[in-house]
This record gives sequence, structure tokens and C-alpha cells, in this order.
Amino acid sequence: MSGTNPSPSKIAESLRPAPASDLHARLYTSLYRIRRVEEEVARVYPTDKIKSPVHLSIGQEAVAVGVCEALRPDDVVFGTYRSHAMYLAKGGDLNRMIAELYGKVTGCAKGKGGSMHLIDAAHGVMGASAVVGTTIPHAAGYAYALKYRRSDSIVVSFFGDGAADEGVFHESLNFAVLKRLPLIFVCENNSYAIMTHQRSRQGHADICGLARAHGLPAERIDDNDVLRLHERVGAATGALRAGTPGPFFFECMTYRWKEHVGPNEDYHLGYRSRDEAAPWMENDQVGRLAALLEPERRRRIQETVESEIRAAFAFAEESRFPDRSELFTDVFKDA
Amino acid sequence: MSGTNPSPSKIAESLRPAPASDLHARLYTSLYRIRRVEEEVARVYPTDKIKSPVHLSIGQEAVAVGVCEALRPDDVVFGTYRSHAMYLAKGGDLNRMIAELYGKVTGCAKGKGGSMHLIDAAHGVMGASAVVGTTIPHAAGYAYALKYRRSDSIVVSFFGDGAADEGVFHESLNFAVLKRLPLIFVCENNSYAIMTHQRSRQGHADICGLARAHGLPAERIDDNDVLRLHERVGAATGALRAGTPGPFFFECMTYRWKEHVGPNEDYHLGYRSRDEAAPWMENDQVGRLAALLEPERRRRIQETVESEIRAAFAFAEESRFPDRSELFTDVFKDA
Amino acid sequence: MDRILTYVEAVREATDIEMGRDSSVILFGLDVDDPKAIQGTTAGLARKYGPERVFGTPLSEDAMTGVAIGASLAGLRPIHVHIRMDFLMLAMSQLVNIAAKARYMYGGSVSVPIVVRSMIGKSWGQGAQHSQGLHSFFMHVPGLKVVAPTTPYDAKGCLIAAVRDDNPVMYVEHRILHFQKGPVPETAYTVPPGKARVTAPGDDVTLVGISYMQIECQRARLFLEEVGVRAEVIDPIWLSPLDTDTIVDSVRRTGRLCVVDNGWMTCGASAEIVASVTERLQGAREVRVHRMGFAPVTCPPTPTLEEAFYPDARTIAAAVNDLVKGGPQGWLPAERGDLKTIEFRGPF
Amino acid sequence: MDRILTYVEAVREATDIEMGRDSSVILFGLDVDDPKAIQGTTAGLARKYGPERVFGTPLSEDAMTGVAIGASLAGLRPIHVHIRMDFLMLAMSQLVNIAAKARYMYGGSVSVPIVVRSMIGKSWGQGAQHSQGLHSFFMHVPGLKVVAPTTPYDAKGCLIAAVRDDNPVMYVEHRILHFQKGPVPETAYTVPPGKARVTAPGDDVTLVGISYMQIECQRARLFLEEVGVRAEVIDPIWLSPLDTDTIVDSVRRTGRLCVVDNGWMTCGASAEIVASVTERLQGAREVRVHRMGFAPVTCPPTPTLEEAFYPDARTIAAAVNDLVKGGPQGWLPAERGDLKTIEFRGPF
Ligand SMILES: Cc1ncc(C[n+]2csc(CCOP(=O)(O)OP(=O)(O)O)c2C)c(N)n1
Ligand SMILES: Cc1ncc(C[n+]2csc(CCOP(=O)(O)OP(=O)(O)O)c2C)c(N)n1
Ligand SMILES: [Mg+2]
Ligand SMILES: [Mg+2]
Repeated sequence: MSGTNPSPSKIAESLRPAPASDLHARLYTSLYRIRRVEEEVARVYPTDKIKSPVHLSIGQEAVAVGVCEALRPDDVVFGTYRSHAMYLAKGGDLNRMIAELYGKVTGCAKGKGGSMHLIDAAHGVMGASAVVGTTIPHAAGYAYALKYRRSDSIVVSFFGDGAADEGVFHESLNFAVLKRLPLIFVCENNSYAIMTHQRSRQGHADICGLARAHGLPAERIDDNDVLRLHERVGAATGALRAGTPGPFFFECMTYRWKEHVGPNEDYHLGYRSRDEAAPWMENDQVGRLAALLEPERRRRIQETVESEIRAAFAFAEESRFPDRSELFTDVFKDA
Repeated sequence: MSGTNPSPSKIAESLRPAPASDLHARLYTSLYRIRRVEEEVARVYPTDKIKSPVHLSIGQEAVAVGVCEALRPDDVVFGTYRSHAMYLAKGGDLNRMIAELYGKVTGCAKGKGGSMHLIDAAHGVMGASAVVGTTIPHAAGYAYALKYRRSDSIVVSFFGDGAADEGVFHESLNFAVLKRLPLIFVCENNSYAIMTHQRSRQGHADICGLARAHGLPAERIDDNDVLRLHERVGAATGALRAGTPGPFFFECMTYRWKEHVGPNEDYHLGYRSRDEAAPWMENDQVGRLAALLEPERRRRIQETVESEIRAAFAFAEESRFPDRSELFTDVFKDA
Repeated sequence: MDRILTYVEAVREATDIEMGRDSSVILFGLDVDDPKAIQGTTAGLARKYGPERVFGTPLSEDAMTGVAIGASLAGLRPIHVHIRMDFLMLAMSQLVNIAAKARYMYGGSVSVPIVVRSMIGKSWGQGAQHSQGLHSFFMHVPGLKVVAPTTPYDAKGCLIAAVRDDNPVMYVEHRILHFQKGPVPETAYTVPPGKARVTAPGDDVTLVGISYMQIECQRARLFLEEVGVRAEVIDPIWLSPLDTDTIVDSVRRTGRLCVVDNGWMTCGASAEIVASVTERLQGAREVRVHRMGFAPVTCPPTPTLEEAFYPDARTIAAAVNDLVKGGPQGWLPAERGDLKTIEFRGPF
Repeated sequence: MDRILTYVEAVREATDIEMGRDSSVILFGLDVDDPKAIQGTTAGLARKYGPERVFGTPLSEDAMTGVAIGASLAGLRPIHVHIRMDFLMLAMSQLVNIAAKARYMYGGSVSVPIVVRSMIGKSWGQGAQHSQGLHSFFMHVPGLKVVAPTTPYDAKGCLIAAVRDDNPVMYVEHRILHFQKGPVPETAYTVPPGKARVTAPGDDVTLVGISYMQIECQRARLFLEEVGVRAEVIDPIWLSPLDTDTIVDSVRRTGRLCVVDNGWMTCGASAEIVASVTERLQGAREVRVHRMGFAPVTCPPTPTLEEAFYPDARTIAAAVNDLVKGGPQGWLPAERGDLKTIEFRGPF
């Protein structure tokens, strides 16, 4: 069913936008769609129909959306266990994502991956891993192959502030600079690794500074502003396609509204306060972009998205679980 | 036999120096001693009496000597497979070092370590590893313990420019900064990892810059100047003992005169030229310090060292190999 | 009358006792000091012993393992905690190349008294990278001790023994075992290395269950009673050093051995136990052997496949029945409420 | 008449053939492009195929393994070289958590055609960290293929097969095998996964030798002739998938199995082979088994201890003789000039 449901940009286009607000419509469509999908995931979660841990991006959507809307379909992204937003923003198939969370054979990994290993190679979503930092070098290797093949496609590596604690982060940046790869590193810095703040893990806590020390042009975007994110990353993709050697680095400050894993809030645990969250919620990009659209148009986007979501959950519900025989397939690829 | 032979400083003292040139005598004694020991190792090597690969420090002695002469006996060092200089400069037992190279039971590791795993805990030489970068976090852990114990001893981590390619280098620096450890990182930058130049491995090739990005005060010492090394590291140890929080970082540019491993030169291989080596050889610190000493005194130092070296090789020759029963000891420490 | 604790409480109590007894014991690892406190196994310890002795770490498994080793060289006794065993793959160089070898390659002049706690995950979609039982890697390498306690009693006694051991000990937990309850004395007792325990007597077959599979084996034993098979169940507890004698003695009586591991079989603990029992009894006693473990695939999160991935009490009982009766009996016990697998509910 | 090449030349030729055939094959690793060219196995390739296809890397085993995986996801076929197997411990997370699992956990939508070459060291004081044979780790994890060729013929055929395989292949070399000479056809032939080879016929005992130990086993066989024991020698070649059938067929005839591994025994390849042969033949044939491998200690560099650390032709012959005659015979063959172990001379 890959491609049965349109990518955010396609939806927006299908709504024949006035060129000026075209971008806003695209960004809003993607933001709203991701927000609503995850709200539905959170709503359904207590029923135990979702057979997987869920690491929600609610509050962080702007990063995935701002970045991915600046990419081409043939560009490629790698992510983490918290990749619902990235997967959808890049055009990953929604039906197959929800089916994967349900553990159904129609899932993007046939139920063999779960929510932490979303993939949709046809749309450039090349995978996500539950071991922090492990996909960063994959992005570098993929970018090396693109450069070797003289492709003008670009790779984006998404990871969190916690991944910057890992040695592989540095090894990968160094290799990317050494080989001048067509690669954009995007650190989604939500200040926490589970419940441990960046300052409790990083002596200096300046991830952009580390990237610069490896020789990368690095830019911190402090306010989760989807328009600015889109504009700055677009400048980088433009430069790369124009032949400027990579890599580029963006540290995108953002905030996770929900608990690290699961559908609920966790402000009661005391490791962070609602006050800390408040400014981020006031600066919610979904609401902000909604306000930029003319109401009738916004309503039509919402309707399209809502029916798409209803269809996706219905698809997952109706799909079957894999047969036991599936257990032994996909270990090796046979010649 | 630990301690049967005097440490460099002890030799120098025993020679009753005029206070002014005391430092020069100490540095020269240590430099000359290390140079001569390694020249003897290289001379003996073709006889196959040495049952171990040898990674000689000839040309690089100034770093180990400048640093270690600024340390106290109770300070601790960790090193690499190229640690003959560090071991001797810190006061490691010479007899037991040569015996270890010979694979004798009287060796500092009873013949179970070989030249790549020199240790002399009694003199603060806490070990060396053949896997690049692996002792860097050991130094951090040891320093953590010292700080926890409220000791004013200091740990020095010696490693090469190649180790700075490894993720563990970054992870260790970050932890050391996070915990403000009494630790001095000393990168012995001889520009090569085996035959691969730093510029072929590091996209940006600025190791001090990386250290600064982690929040360390970092200083590059470009000219292998033993007096400057000693003075600058002395300033750092002084600050640490005076309560300034660590860690500190030094990148010490130096040059390996011999092949990566083994007793010979390797300029014929073509990965580097004699011209590149020439300025380093002209700037030889052994000769430089020799010239600073009054001839009679220099002669007496040389005599003392030469007889110590003769004794050490004789000791190794006469010592026996371990019995086969030794194979099964030292796997575990029994309660 | 006995005091009942959970496995989690037992681990926490053992840590508390040792930290109280010996100021050289420190505890660190990702999230040991956060509100969830590693399922509660470290709850309250940061407050009680302070941030110098109990601290969360950066995500730096390789360096932090080296830090533990370095601290141990200076006389501390670090307990390093990992919420998933899978993450130890980032620490293999320090564990295999250094911790296991330091004492030997330094000629006995140092020792490395560290305890590395790690947890095997299961169910609720943990999937490929949160479910591995890789203890056989550590059994393979000389210089490491490996323990996988299955009861609260052993969890406490083995952890105290591990902390007091002067050598590196890999302490293997299982997320589902954390929910087990059982009697735990208040005293600071140890369950020392190298001794297995017969957890249930029987004469027809010897059933060795490792880590969580010990629970399934004990349930399987009850199922087997339905078909008149009396299984002797053994918990090796310590996988290295491994108490082969206790297993051999049992198999000498029963003549049949089934080893069920909470991991893959190829070059696994089950291969080792089958091979060494065979070596020991050849010529003396004819023996029938069988291995069970993870299916030889990556762990799938979806329930239908995950169920087929793991051995459980019923599939174990069926296989053992066939082993004892000398061929396929076509018997699979019916589910029994009293022998239901505890399901650990997500999200985790 | 046959063309004779060294193992080194065979590896180099296989790489050259595949790189010439398929532009998606690239070669990288520390020092592959330096004057020593990994013992010569990569000699001239950097010049011939250019720095984009053949390049040295930073000392970053973890990331470079991830780079190989990422490049393979984009359709390249990387060969990643490590001068010591010990260094793979820094790459375990990428190998075990990603390479082995990517195809499965992504539901078959990707494949990871990478070849990881690594070398086991021996002698000349290589010691604790330059001598390990850790192939059993990779046999343990589903999703990886493992091959350990011992002849120049197999070195070439297995490497070509590995490069053409669409899955991750761990290609295990041995520094001393590099010096072996043997016939190697010029054609681009493959020695495909899953087939062992009987390297010498015999009826009294089956002798399985892994990696370098295959050489010692073939020498042991000649020593055994002195005491009238005819050993059948088998080289598994591929350790995963392992050709148990060929070994079982031989043991069914001989009734005796001795497995000699170039690694530790506990949870090692020798445990696996002994366990699976026992499982397969139980009931059908009584079998005597014996395992040999590294002594259960860290590898010592000093010659007197190193000699005791490794099995060799004479100690293997002695053990096999005892196995065949059913008890200690007190026979240890005298050294024979024609059966001397090649000593690889340092410095390395
Ligand atoms: C190598 C590794 N260590 C530890 C963990 C446990 N863990 C899971 S998520 C997480 C936090 C990662 O934080 P970050 O990278 O900032 O991503 P975020 O969850 O904030 O999106 C940790 C420590 C892991 N999955 N992998
Ligand atoms: C982790 C690891 N990778 C590769 C090697 C192989 N190797 C041995 S020495 C060496 C070069 C290290 O260079 P550097 O750190 O600069 O130290 P130097 O030899 O110059 O003193 C390499 C790559 C190793 N020993 N360990
Ligand atoms: Mg975060
Ligand atoms: Mg160097």
C-alpha cells in the first residue's frame, strides 16, 4: 500500500494553494498531520492495541517538518526511536506506520521492527535505531555512496542531544568532514536524555561548538521556529546542490511535551517543571502556522488529514498479524 | 627488585648538582637514560632475545621527560604500547622493564605483558594498552577516585594523535570536564598513526581545538622543547594542587625517528621524508640538554646511566623464563 | 516467618548494604539517579550516599566502562549499571580487551573489582535491540565472572558476592525477573561464585534453566507432572565459573539433559553445558541431550512472532516429554491459569 | 600445472577481481593504502582503483563500521579491513545491533552486503590484545555469516563469495596463514557458504580444525600415523552457516570427534560443534568427543607460556591418540623437522 496515501506536500498541493501561502500550507499540513497522528497514538495506547513502546515527538514536530520540507523526495533521512515525525515529514507511508505500531504484517517492517525501527525506503526514510547514536554513521556512509555515485541527493542525520555524548557522534562528524560529504546533521536538542539534563551529561554543553571544532559550519536555532528552520536548512541544501562541499550542522532547540516514552505527561516526576515547558507550548508551531492560514483552507487541510488518519487506524485494525512462518524469513537475503 | 635502581631524579641528586643547573641535570639524566635504553633495545633486537614488538620513542623523549619531571612520585600515569619513555621518566624500574621485553619472570608483568603493557604501580606507572585510546578513560576513572578520596595527587593520560580519532577520546574528555578531574591529558602528536598522517585522518586536524570545545584549557607546544614542556606542565600541576579544578590539556608536537614498530628507520618507505625529520633531529633535546651541562658532570651522569643499563640487560639475560605453571596464575585475584 | 521482597528490592538492598559497609563502593550508570531509578533498583541511594558515590553518566558506554576500570585500579569498587544488555556492545573493548585481561597482562600487579549490571529485556515490543541475552560472550572470555540470578534471594546474595569479589563480574538481570517476589533475609549474606542450585528434585530428566528461563523451566516441571515425568530443575546461578559438577551429578542419575537458555543457542551457554556434560559422562553413562533458546533470528516485537521466538513452559514441557519418552509424543500442555507467564506491561 | 600463490596474494587477487568486476565494491580500513598494505593483501589497489574506492580511515572502528553499513544501504559493497580481530570489540554495537539485524528489523526492505576482514595474531609477543580469535561471538548472533578460510584457494574463493553475498560476512584471517602457499586458479570462482571440506581421509577419528588450527591438525594427522591412528581431517571453512552434515557423516563412521579451535573453548565454536554432533548422533551412534583450543587464560607473550597456551600438532596428536585408544597413552610425538610450525618472525 506504499504511496496509497499522499505525502503532506501532495495534500497541500491538491488543495491548490495561492502561491504565496503555499509554503505555509505545506508546513501546516505536515505539522498538523504529525501532531494529530501522535495524539491518536496516545489516545489509543491505553487499549494495548499498540504493541510497541512509543516515543512521541509532540512539541518537537517543527524540526522534522522544517528540515524535511526543505528536502527532495530522493533525499534520504536516518533517525532514532523517536522518529514518527521524521518518518511522516519525509513522506513515509502513514498506513504502514500505524500498522507497524500495531504489529501487523502490513506494517512498514512487517511487524518485525516496531515503532523504534520505522523505515520507508521508497520515500527516503532509511531507518531508525533504538541504540542511541547508531544511525549517525549510517547517514555518513550513505552520503559517501551518493558522492561516489555523483548523485546530487542529500542525506540528513537526525539525532538527539544525548547522542552527542557518544563517541560515534564525533567519529562520524570527523569522517564526514574528512570526506566532505553531502550530509546535514540535525541535532534535535530537547535538553534531556530521558530525564537527565544536557548539563548533567556534558561538561561544556555546547554541541554546536563541538561540531565547529570538527570543522563543520554549525548553527543553533533556538526557538523551534519552523519557518526559520525551513529557511536555514533550505539554504544548506541549496548550497550543497550548488556544489558547496558539506557537511553542515544544525542544533535545533526544541521541547518534548510528553514523557520520554509513552503517551502521558511526566511533569509530576519532578525532573522538570511545567514552567520550563510553558514557553515552548505558547510557541507551539502547529497553532502558529494554523493562524497564518485562511480559515476555510485550514479547515479543508484538517478534514483531509483527519480522514487520512481515520483510514490509517482502520487499516491497522483490519490488517492481520504475521503468520508464525514469518518468524524465520528476512534473516538473510538469498541470492 | 623493584626500586633496586634509582629513578632519574635520584641519580641526578646523588650527583650533588649545583642548584641552578639541578633541573637541567635531572632532565638530561632522564632524556639520556631513555635514549640510551632504547638504543640498546634497538641494538639487541636483531638477536631475537627480545620477545616482543618494540615501539620506540626515540626522538619523542622530551614529552615524557618534560611531563614526568613535573610530577610527584605519588602521581600516576597511563600510557600506550609506546611507553618505554613514559615508564622510565616516571621512575619505572629499568631492570624489570628490560626483563619484561625479554619475556622473563622477573619482568614488571612477569613476562605476561610484553613491551606493550608496561606497568610499575609502585612508581605510579599504572599501565599501558595496545588498543589505541583504551587507557584514556582509565586515567579519568583513576582521577575520579583520587578526587573522591580528597587526594592531591594528579593523573596524566598519555596518548597519540591517532587516539584523538577515537570516540573514547571525546567521551573521556567530556567526563573529565563534567567531573572537574585532577587530570592532565597529554597528546604526543608525532603527526602519524603508523604511516597515516593526521591530515589524512582528521578533517580539521586541530586536536587542541577539540579539547577546547569540550571545555578544557588546551595548549599546543610546537617545538618538543623539554624545558618549556616542563615549565608549562609544572604550571598546570601547580594550579591543580592549589585547587584549580582540572582537567588540563596539552598537545605536544614531536617526531618519531624510527619506524612505527621495530628498531629500524623507515624513510625508504616513502610515506615521509628525511627532510621532514631533519629539523626535529637538529632540535634533538638530548644533545641540547647535554650542551647545557658542564662536561665533567655530563660525563658522570653518562657513566652512571651506562652502568645502570649494562646491569639491566645483564639482569634480563640472567633471569629465567616463567615456568609453565605460571600460565594459569593471575587470571583471577582470589579473596 | 520469612521476609518477602521483590527482585528489585533485593538488588537495591544489596547495593545499600555494600555501600553502607564500604565507602569504596560507588554506583553509576545512565539514569541511576533519575526518578525511575532503574526500575527502583537504585531508588533513594543517590540521596542517601550523595552525588559523588551515586551518579548518572553521559551516554558514553565505552568511556564509562573504562572509567569504572580506572577507578577500580585506584581501589574503588564501582557498580556500573546498564538498563539494557544490548548497550554493552558499545563497551566490549573495555570489557574484553581490558577488564578481563588487566590482572593477567599486568602480571598480577593489579585487580579490577568492578560489577557491571545489565538487563535483558522482553516483550512489549522491545524487539531487535532491547531483548538480547549476550551472556555467552562474557562466559567465553577468561578473566570475567558472570552471574544471572533468578530469585530475589540470589539477586541479593550474588550482588553482595559480586561487589566483594576482587575481579570483574558481569551481573545479568532480566526485566521480567524484576517482578519476582521471594524470601530475602535481612543479613548481608553472599551466594558465592561457582555453585549451582537444584531448585526442584526429579529423576527422569535434568532441566537447566538460565536467567528468566529458570522460571519457565519450573513451570514446565509442573506441566510435566501431568504426563508423569519428574524433572530435576537446576539453576546454574553463576555462569562463570560454571558449576558443571552439580549438573553432571544430576544427569548421571537422570541420563537426560535439557538446557534452556535465555539467549541464542549457537555457541551459547546451552552449547557449553551440553558439550561439557557430554565430555564428562562419555563412557560412564549414556545421555540424551536437548538445547532450547531463542529462535535463530532477530527478536520480533509483534506478539504472534515473539511468542514463537521464545521457549516457554509449555514448549519446554513438550520437548522434555519427547526427550524422556524417546520421540515425538505430540503432546503440548494446555494453558493453565496458575502457570501463566507474568506479562510485563508497557510502556517501559 | 597449478599456479601457486600465497594466502596474501589470493586475498589480494580476489579483491582485485571483485573491484574490477563491480564498481560498487569499495575497500577501506586503517592502513589499507599505506606502504605495508595490510601484509600486502591490499597492495596496489589504491593506485589501481583510486582513493575514492580504496582509502585508509581514521581510528574510528565504531563509526567506520556504521559507515560501511550506511554505504551498503545505498547499494555499495564495502570491504572493511581490520589488522587485528581484537579491534572489532570497538565495532560490536554496529555489527551485533545493526548489521546482523537490519534486514530483519526493517522487515526485509534492506540488505547489508558488507565484508568485514579481520586478522587473528599469534606469536612474537602479540600477547593479550593482539591474539584473540573471537569468531564465536559472530557465530552466536543470527544475521551474520562467518568464514575462516585456511588455504590460499579458499581465501580467494571465500572472499569472492563474501563480496557477492548480499549479507554481512565476517571474514576471519590469521596472520600465520598469510604465509601459506597453495594452488589458486586464475578464474573468479567462489567457495560458497555452508560447505565444509574433508581435507584428509581417515576412519579412526574425525579431527575438525578451525582457522590456523587446521594446519596443526593436518600435521597432527601425520604424527598420528606413527601410532597407527588414521584421522579424518575436516575444515569447516564457513563457521556460519556451519556444515554440520559433513562433520556428522564423518563421525558416524569414526565414532570419535576432536574439535580444535583457534580460540577459547567455553561457548566457543568447539562447544557448538561438539554439542550439535552429539545431538544429531545420539541414539544412532555412540560417540567420543574432545575439545581443544586456547588455554582458558589471557594470551601471554613470553615463549615458554605461549607454547603452553596454544594447541599444536604434537599436543593434538597426543590427545587424539588418547581419545582413540580410550585413555592416557603417555605418548607425545617427538618434534619433526618436516612438521615444524612456521614461525612468523617479528617485528610485525
Ligand atoms: C547506546 C544507548 N545507551 C542508552 C540508551 C537508553 N536510552 C534510550 S533513549 C535515551 C535518551 C536519548 O536522549 P536523546 O539522544 O537526547 O534523544 P531524545 O530521547 O531526547 O529524543 C537513552 C539514554 C540507548 N537506547 N542506547
Ligand atoms: C583501536 C585500535 N585500532 C587500530 C590499532 C592499530 N594501531 C596500532 S598503533 C596505531 C597508530 C596509533 O597512532 P598514535 O595514536 O598517533 O600513536 P603513535 O604510534 O604515533 O605513538 C594503530 C592504528 C590499534 N592498536 N588499536
Ligand atoms: Mg534529548
Ligand atoms: Mg602518532
